[in-house]
Amino acid sequence: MDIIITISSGFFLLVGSFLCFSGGIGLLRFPDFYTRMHAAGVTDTLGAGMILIGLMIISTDLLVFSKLVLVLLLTLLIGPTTSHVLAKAAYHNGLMPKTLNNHEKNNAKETSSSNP
Amino acid sequence: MIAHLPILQVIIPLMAAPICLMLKRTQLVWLFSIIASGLAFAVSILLLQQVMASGVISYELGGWQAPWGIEYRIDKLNAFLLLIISGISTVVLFAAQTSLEKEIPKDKHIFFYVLYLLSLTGMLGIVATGDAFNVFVFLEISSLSAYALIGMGNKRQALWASYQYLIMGTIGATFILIGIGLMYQMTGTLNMHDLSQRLPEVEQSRTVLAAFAFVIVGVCLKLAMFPLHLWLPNAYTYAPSIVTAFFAATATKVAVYLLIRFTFSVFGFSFSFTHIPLQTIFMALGLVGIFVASTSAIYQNNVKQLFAYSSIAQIGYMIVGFSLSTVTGLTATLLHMFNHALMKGAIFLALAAVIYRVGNVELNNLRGLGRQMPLTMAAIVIGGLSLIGVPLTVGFVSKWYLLMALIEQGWWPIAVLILLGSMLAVIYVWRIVEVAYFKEPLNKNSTIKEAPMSFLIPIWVLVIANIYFGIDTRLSVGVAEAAAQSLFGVAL
Amino acid sequence: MVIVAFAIIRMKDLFAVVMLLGIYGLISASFFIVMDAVDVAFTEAAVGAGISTLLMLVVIAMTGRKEKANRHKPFSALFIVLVTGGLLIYGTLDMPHIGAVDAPIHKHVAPRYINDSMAEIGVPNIVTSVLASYRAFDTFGEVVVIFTAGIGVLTLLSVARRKESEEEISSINDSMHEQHLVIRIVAKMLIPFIFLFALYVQFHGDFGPGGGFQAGVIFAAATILYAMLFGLSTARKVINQTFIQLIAAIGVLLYGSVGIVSLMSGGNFFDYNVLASDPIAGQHLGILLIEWGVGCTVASVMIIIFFNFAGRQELHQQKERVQNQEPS
Amino acid sequence: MLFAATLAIFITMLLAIIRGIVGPTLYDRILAVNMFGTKTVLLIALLGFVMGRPEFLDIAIVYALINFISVIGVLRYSDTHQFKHSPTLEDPVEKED
Amino acid sequence: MLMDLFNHWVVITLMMSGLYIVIAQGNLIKKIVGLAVFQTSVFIFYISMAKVEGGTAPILADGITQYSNPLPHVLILTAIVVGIATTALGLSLVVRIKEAYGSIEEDEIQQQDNQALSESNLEKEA
Repeated sequence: MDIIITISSGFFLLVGSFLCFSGGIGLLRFPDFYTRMHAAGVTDTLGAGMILIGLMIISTDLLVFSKLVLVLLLTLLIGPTTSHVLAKAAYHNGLMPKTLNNHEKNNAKETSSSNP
Repeated sequence: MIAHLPILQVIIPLMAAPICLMLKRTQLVWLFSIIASGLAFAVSILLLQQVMASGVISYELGGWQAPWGIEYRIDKLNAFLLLIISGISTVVLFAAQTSLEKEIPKDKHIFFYVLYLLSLTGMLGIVATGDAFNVFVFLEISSLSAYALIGMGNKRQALWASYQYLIMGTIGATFILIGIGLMYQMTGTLNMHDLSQRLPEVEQSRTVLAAFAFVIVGVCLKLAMFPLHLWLPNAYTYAPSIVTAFFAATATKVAVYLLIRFTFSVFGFSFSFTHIPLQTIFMALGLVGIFVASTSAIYQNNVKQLFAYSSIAQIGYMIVGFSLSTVTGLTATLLHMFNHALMKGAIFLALAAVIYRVGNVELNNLRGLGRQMPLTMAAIVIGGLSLIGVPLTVGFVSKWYLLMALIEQGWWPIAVLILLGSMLAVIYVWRIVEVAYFKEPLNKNSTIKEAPMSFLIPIWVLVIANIYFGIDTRLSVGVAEAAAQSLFGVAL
Repeated sequence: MVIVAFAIIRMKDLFAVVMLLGIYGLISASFFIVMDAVDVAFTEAAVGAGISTLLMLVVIAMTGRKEKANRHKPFSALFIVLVTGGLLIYGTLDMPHIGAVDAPIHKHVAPRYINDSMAEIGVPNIVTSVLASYRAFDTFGEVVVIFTAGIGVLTLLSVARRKESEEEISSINDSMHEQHLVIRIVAKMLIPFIFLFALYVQFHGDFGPGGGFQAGVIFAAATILYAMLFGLSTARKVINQTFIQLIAAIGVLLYGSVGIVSLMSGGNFFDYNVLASDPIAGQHLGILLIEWGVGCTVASVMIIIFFNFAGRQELHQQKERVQNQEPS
Repeated sequence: MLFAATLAIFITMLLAIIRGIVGPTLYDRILAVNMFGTKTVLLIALLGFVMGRPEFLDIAIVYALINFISVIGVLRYSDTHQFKHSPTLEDPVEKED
Repeated sequence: MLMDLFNHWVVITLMMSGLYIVIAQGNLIKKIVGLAVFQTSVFIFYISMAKVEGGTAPILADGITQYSNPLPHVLILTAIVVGIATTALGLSLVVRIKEAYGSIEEDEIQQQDNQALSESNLEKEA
């Protein structure tokens, strides 16, 4: 019986940590603020959720289990809200997302500066 | 109740502070804080008698034995200090009510008294406690309330001076914290008496040396000794004059007490004076401090700044007495603590009266005040004379003991330097006398009346004490002598 | 950790410095956890990462973000720093190694706390038992330090508020509402939970990490969240200034009176054994009352500090708004 | 297994710090702090299990709350007028790279 | 051997960087941040002193014999509160200085002070 528990918790932990890790890398590599927002926001909530579920499976007594449920609920509630507020404040203060036409304008600028 | 005196000493002003916050009218708050400070003064007198009679009193807080719980250890040295601090604070509080009307906005008076009582508690706590970490905690209480009090000054430089004092004071306190941490690491205990027994075993290790260095530097920062004194002149000049009177007479003395307590009681006399050439360093710094501070005092226009620099010079005298590391040397330092508190208290209170009447203390505004405010200016002159060390005043007694200690050691060139230092003091006192008495007031019809009675009583109490203890030195010299012997005889 | 510290030195933009200070506080708190200091991690997280970053932010909102060019005096500073650093490293050469079981501090005073604190005080969390009973006077000094800081901030920053009229408050409230719609709903859900959690931490101090300080700070954090989202004036209506000062004073008095009661009934100043019939119950009662006193003072002082800072910040905003209208 | 997870979380925190220091605009830094906060919550939960002392979860809860409040605080006080023009100030930087 | 003392040297580098910020940087808020860094590093020094190899957190639980030393934890709880009190007071002073002087750069404030002083001397001679 406990083999299944360890395997399943191991599985959840692995997937969770992989998600967090990918979120971290995404945070660094993405060019624009909003794409980084996306990377961080998604992996935060999902990765954390997976790891916490993994921990819940191997937790021994009820008190620890209930605390873990509490932390899970909290992260699920807080994660998206903070990302929402962050994005709204950024947009509200005029941080324009780097949309496709920006790219064309830049490429147009580069090409025009390069060929004459 | 007699058994609980040591703790009552600190608890009375401490509990009075939050109660003051609850009372609404400033009149009531002022009376309440005078009663609290007076009670603390009475307790310190009783304590002194008990200590002189029955030697060291030890009081375990919470009923736990010494190294485990916190212990209050009152011996002759800190009973003497407790007396000075609570005495000065009670006298200064008398003049607080009238002096505040001109300097602090009405709605802040209650906060002033609460902070005043808290800084009094902090100082009494530092002096009374026998536990190293407790010293740090009460040091923070007294310095935090000091920053806030100085910040209440009405001129904008007060804020800047208080900020500088905060930065330097916190660095000093953190140095002391590092020193205590290192000491704790090597001995495993925080109680000073226990430390003094366990330190000799680990004395050779470099950590104890580093701990000693950190504690000494931290205390010297608080002490405003010569190289580290930059915060003191501004802080004392721009603070409300009542705060300057209280701190000039007590704050630096508490730091000198800490210096003596750590070098003699905790680290032991042999360690602190033989291992490191502490003697020569302190002697040199003390002397240089005297001369630099006195010369810069001469060029000051603001009289409060002038006496702030002279305080640094007086601390230089204490350091010289301390660095002699002989019984008479230490007695001279303890004596000078007592006398300096009286002198500076009287002078700064008189300046508070002048500020109350004239508005500021620029030198040329004091023209002809000798005639308009005879009693206050007389107090300043007598205080100045005792600063110089004229016979029949308190200053003479401490200078005399210092010179005796120096000649006893045979270092008569330093004795000559000390006399030269007092000559400098003559110059800056003469500057004030000349302006006040021999110059005509600027506008003929200036109607500056004499300071109100609430100023004159405390000023003249201090001035009479100045003269009385100059003549009948039984109390001051007796206690100082006994304290010095107890420090040299047995380590605590 | 060191990277963050050096980054703070190099960083010019004050806002980034505060952010890095937040991260620095979080790292040091997690370091405390690795080093088994559970209570300390709790307080450092709540205070170091939470409140001090918030206060710095409010101050930066008032004083502007950019830092002027560096001063020409780095060399003398470098010299002082190197000297003290050298002295410290010189000092560490004889130190017992990290985690060495035979270090002097584990032999002299501490074993008594570990071995017979259960017998004498009956509280599982040794840190709380040492904090509240063996060295109760230290904590009393600490409560007074917090009280002094609160009064100090009050004297420096308290501004005489003119009575805002009713509809002005509601107008601010509406403008706040449509601006932060989502957050206010989430906050409405969260704030009662945070208050409950603060009380849990307050009374849980004996068994697990927690106690008066942490509970006070969490309680204040919840009120600050409320004040930020629902506007300072509404928050002031909920908790007015004089009431909060009263609670701060009562907290200190409660703490002191526990000592005085034990004084009256024969024991030394903070001797709880005398409080109740048998010593253990007396200790429990004493520790509970003391934690309660600490919690009240810390919570009310933190609220005072934040309200004064935010009040001063609003004063600035009104002044700027007035300035903007005049010239334009 | 737990150890691998703690290692992964630790690396993500390092990445977040790098973004925090480098991050051109103000909001990148807030994002880095937010991500760093949530990751520390996880780290503590994992450490609690690695070290076998489940009391750590109280601290994890406090962490989550404090992180939430500080991010709200940052945003609440970052829309005052000084910051209004500064993100756009930094914006041209954004467009060039 | 080196590894054990490594922890102390990390703490010392942090202390020195905090001290450097306080002394070298001109901005008043930067000084307070430096002070906070300096104090936090002292706390880390105390806690790393208290750790016992294989010891767990000082909460009595059955079956565990080896605990790390609780005393430095108590000292640090006091020191953290003292640190936050000093920071709060320092920040309130910075706000007041900003209003009084209009700037929070150390050399500008010094300049304004010296100016005020020289003006008062000038009008004294006049």
